[in-house]
Amino acid sequence: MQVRVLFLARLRELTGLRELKLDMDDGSSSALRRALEHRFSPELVAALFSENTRLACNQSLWDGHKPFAAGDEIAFLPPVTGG
Amino acid sequence: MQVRVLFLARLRELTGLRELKLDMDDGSSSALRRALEHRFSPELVAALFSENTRLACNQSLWDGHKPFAAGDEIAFLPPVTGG
Amino acid sequence: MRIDIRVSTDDFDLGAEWQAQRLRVGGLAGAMVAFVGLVRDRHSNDPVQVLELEHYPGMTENSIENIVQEAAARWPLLDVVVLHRVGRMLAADQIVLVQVASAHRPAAFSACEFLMDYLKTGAVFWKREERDSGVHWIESTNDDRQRREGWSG
Amino acid sequence: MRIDIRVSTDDFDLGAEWQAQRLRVGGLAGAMVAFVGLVRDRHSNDPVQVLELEHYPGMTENSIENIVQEAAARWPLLDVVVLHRVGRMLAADQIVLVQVASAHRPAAFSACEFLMDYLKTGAVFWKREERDSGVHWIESTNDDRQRREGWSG
Repeated sequence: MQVRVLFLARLRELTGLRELKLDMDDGSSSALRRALEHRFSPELVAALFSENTRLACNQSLWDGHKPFAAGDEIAFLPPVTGG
Repeated sequence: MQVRVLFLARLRELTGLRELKLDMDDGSSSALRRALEHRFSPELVAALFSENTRLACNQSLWDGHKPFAAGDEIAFLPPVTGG
Repeated sequence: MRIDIRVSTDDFDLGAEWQAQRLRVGGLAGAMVAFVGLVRDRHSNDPVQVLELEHYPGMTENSIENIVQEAAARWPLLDVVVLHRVGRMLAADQIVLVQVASAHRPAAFSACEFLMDYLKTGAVFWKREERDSGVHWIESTNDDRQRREGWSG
Repeated sequence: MRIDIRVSTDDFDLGAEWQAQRLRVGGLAGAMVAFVGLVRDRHSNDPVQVLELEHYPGMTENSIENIVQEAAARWPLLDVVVLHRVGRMLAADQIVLVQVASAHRPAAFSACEFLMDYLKTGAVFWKREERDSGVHWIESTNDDRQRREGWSG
């Protein structure tokens, strides 16, 4: 299955990419991580999955459990601040 | 000694007067009250000296002790609210 | 700190006041807060036709100055504007503007709210409402006084 | 209740927003509060040249909508406007406007402050400052998070 992965703000700078199409074995977060490990260094993947990062799926915060589906828009969000 | 006495807001309506020149025997608040009793009914004087009323002397809140002096501007202030 | 206090029968233009304060504070301010009090068209369910605001010229301005100085002693403020109208007003008219600029948001919010709580209870104004039910002099409410007491201690 | 949320690279005109909200609420509102956040020319003592604000279109607007709905559930509000800029800004530029109208002053103040505390910690934006000392991504501060937690419970 293929998903779109977005990197926002500092994570965009870190990966050098705004967006990426990614093939995953299945809809699990471990499959997402494996797919990213094919593409990026272990340090960069660790940064993407650091405890500060939140994931969004189709523009809602991802709950950490719901399986991803083909065509999903998965976004890596560093800590936010507005105002 | 003569002072100017001002009645503000509801107290102006009550007395029917905005301002009044008043002769006092001395600078005490009891002399002020006596002078007003010559002019107004006991009910009205009681209303002027009710616990809700504050007195100002020369546009500062009167502390309840400082003697009044000739030429002072004494104001009777009903409860305030701004904003 | 710059303080501007005006008591007037004239209406005010918030956009102009805001722009002027913004120019004065330049890049020092991270936060500006404005409060405007307006004449409501009812008091509980009693329709209001006219609000008449009375003051004691001289003493009123001094009472506001004291309130602003107290705020300035509590928070690091850059610029404070207090405009208070007097005279005859109708529903939806503007009564008061408190506008505060500070480097940071918490000071700007707290000072603006503090100023309003003190204006409600400590500034020398009197309000007279002409309502369907008759003419009423307004006093600060218990809630106003409790809010004011919340700032002490 | 009317809610207006806009995220834009364009600057906003507080005077016009205020006037429009005032006309919408008419004689129902006794209180209007506006907060504007501005780009400060320094971060501590480190001069700031540029603030760049980034968002995630769609998700950002939804995150603000959720915050406003939470405020509306807590206080009786008549009208809420949240304008948030994105893109490149310079010192003294306006970043955000939160403008709240309510029948009464406590609700208007509380809701406006609540909205700002939540925007600081929960809205989907990222800030990047170009300073004398280099480029810095900004996170919400401990103080911001504590202020937000102060609203719960």
